[in-house]
Amino acid sequence: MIDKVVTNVHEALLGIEDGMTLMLGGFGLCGIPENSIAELVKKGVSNLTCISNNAGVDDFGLGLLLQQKQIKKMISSYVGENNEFERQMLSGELEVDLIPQGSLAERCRAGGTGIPAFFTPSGYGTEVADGKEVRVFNGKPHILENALTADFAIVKAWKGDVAGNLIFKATARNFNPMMAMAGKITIAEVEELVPVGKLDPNEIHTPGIFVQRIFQGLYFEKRIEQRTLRNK
Amino acid sequence: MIDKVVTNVHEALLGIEDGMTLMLGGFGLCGIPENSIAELVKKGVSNLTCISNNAGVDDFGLGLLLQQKQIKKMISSYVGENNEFERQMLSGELEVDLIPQGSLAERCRAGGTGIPAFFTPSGYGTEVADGKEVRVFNGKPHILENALTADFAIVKAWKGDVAGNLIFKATARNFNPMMAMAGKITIAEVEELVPVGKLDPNEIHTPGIFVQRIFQGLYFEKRIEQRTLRNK
Amino acid sequence: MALDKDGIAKRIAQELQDRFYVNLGIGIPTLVANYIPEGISVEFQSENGILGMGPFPFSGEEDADLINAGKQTITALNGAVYFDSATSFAMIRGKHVQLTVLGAMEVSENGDIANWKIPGKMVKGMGGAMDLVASAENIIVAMMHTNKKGESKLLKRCSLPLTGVACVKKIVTNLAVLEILPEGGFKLTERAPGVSVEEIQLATEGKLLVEGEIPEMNFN
Amino acid sequence: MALDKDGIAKRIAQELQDRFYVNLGIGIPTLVANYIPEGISVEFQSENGILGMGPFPFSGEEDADLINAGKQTITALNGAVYFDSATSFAMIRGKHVQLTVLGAMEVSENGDIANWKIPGKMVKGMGGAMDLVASAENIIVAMMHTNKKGESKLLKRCSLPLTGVACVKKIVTNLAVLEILPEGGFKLTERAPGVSVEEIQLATEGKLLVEGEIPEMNFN
Repeated sequence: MIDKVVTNVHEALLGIEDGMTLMLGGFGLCGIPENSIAELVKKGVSNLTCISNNAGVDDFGLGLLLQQKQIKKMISSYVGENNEFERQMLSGELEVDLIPQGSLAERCRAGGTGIPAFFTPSGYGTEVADGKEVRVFNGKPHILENALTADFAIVKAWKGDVAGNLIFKATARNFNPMMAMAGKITIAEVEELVPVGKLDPNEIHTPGIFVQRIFQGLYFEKRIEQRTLRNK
Repeated sequence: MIDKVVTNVHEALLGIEDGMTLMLGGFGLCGIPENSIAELVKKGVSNLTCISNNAGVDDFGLGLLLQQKQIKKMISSYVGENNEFERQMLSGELEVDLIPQGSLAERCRAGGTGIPAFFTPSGYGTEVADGKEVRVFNGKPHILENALTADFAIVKAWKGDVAGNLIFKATARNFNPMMAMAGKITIAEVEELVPVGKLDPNEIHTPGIFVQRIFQGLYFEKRIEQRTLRNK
Repeated sequence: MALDKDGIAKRIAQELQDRFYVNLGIGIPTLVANYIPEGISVEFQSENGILGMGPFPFSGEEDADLINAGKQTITALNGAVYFDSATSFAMIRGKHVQLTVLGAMEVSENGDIANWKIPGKMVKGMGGAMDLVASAENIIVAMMHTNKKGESKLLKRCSLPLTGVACVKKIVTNLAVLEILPEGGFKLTERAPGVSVEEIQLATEGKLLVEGEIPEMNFN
Repeated sequence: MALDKDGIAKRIAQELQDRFYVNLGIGIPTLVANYIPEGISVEFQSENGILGMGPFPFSGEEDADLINAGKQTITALNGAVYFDSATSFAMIRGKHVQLTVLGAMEVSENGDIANWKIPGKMVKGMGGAMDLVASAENIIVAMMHTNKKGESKLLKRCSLPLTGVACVKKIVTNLAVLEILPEGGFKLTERAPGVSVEEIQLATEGKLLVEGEIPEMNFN
């Protein structure tokens, strides 16, 4: 067994430098690496390119890095619900590459999988296809999309073991598994760090081979973006 | 909940006709749909194109269909351990398309995923690349591989529920999940068919949306190809 | 009388068929789940990673780890399953989802749709919409017939950046149900109760095709 | 004296480094797992879907659902994980596996390898070998220096259909350890105990580079 445990978030994020490309798991505020984002703010690294489906809200998630102007470029599929983001983007302070959600997921997976490019119908005929090769398969036009990789991928899991095997909870899984595959170095923060042998090998979502560092997160606010309820 | 249960293997395989393309899960004899293979022999359908990583052994697995000359073409990665197969192939009775195991897995996944083609380094410079487009990414040549789909995909799972959600056991998972995605109609035979709600939604390997028919297998020989032991 | 949002959702719910897997977009489409016709089984997929989505939770039972693509807290039904985003779009791109219902800012008479960007003003991103419209065999747009300024959203050509080309088959608005013909044009098939063909014509900039008597929507 | 298969495996085991994920092919490579140097942690991947492969099971404990890529019954170590074939080759193609050891019928002096087909005679298929050699950064070939007829397997050019081009970096045979130079050629780095450079030269058809004194393999 190869031990991936680091003692804290500070150690986990060693080596992240200005100008690097990071992938961050999560969908909205669900399944985001809260401990690592806080540490990135504390570290003050800047000029980051962040690949993340969303950009958080003004005062949580990646919004915290946006406030500190640490992000140079965002690669996302949906960035609503964040006024500071919209301001920086419309003013041109922030570069933004918006790509279809399915293509984002597949491009991250491709990056981790050694597939440099693939054809997809998503985005054909739209500005997403600008400058991209178009080819018809089965009578339908497709565009060629390239793989995405990152210097560091930072993911958040529910449970993880010492060997880096991860299990996510419910819809907090989302982009985390693909990004875990696509990071040159992948960091996992977990709600519960367990000894090897504690996780059923049949129930693991991300095999430890994709994870280089794992640590026990100290706090998880797990903020809810849209608390919607029904009446009893 | 959409109920996918059919009462038996006969009903499950209705609609499979001469000349069709089938995908069959399994690696060697591990995780193969034994009940369905027996029924295919009984049905006597012929001129089949079978996509399966292996071709069974002479008297088990797909070897049973080969004996009856029901297979016109095999698409596989490794076909050793089967004399009748080798005989039919070398004599030209059987068409064989051998493709790298990773490309086979990825091509099935692509077929189920709406990705018509992707680039891979596997097979570049070999006869696998004959007639295929070559393109260099990051200084390394890759070949373009197309998606595979099938009229029917037949998979074998450990547990499955009425909605078609599947859990595989250990290394019997292998090609089953990708093939389940790539069948126009996907049939799952399971060791244990359970009511909905019995499987943890976090532990399912193949979501029921990929499965059109599910049935309780009646017997599973689960033959071991290479029984290797160590001494106490 | 023109329909309200629930009326639109209710009419779209009539399009659900037994054994359909359905993806509902944010806004009006989400409401469709409240009006599933009796006697049929459908399952809702949300592209952030759940199949078998249930109703909103009761107070105190909400779980930050269990949301839909609109980031709303939800519940999971018996038989539900969670999966990652790549698998989710495998379902969508691979045509395993039978029906997609989504909102739009504009639809053109050849089935183009625009719903993700107003240059220089609003740029929220396309989310999963481009994948959904590029792949679904069966797309219904749920929207108001006109925008806040009273301008038609059913156009000859979309003025906004496109989400997808020639993909919309059916539109349900507060005024009407319309099909988009393969050769182009909005074919009027139903009127909202009490809404006249003239009103619909007035609110439609693109080519409207009216053949024979147009029935009112039936909500029985 | 030339090495036996276990000797080759033992020598290759010295190439294992701490924290390596390793894929071992069928045959001699499988034996490498028996000689892991003390004090290092490595994990074995088998491409049919397991990471953390353990030794063969005791009699009565074998499980038909738990095999390796050679279809042999195995066990799983603590911390093991099972996965599907697409994920398995994601590990391989995505360069997450640090070392691949596999057998060969022929290797050429520019690093080409042939190990899956003898036209008209033997066609077992490439299995995962083409993916492994196309992707691994670090490939060691484990094989006998000559075939059953006594002909060299280290050639100027492979005569059999290729498995991969210019990919092999190191070869360990019953006679020697050799590195393949970027500019081509087999550079002799170690001799099997008691085997002379002349014997190795005689058994090598391709260009053999011998610089200075060639040490014997060290098995301490």
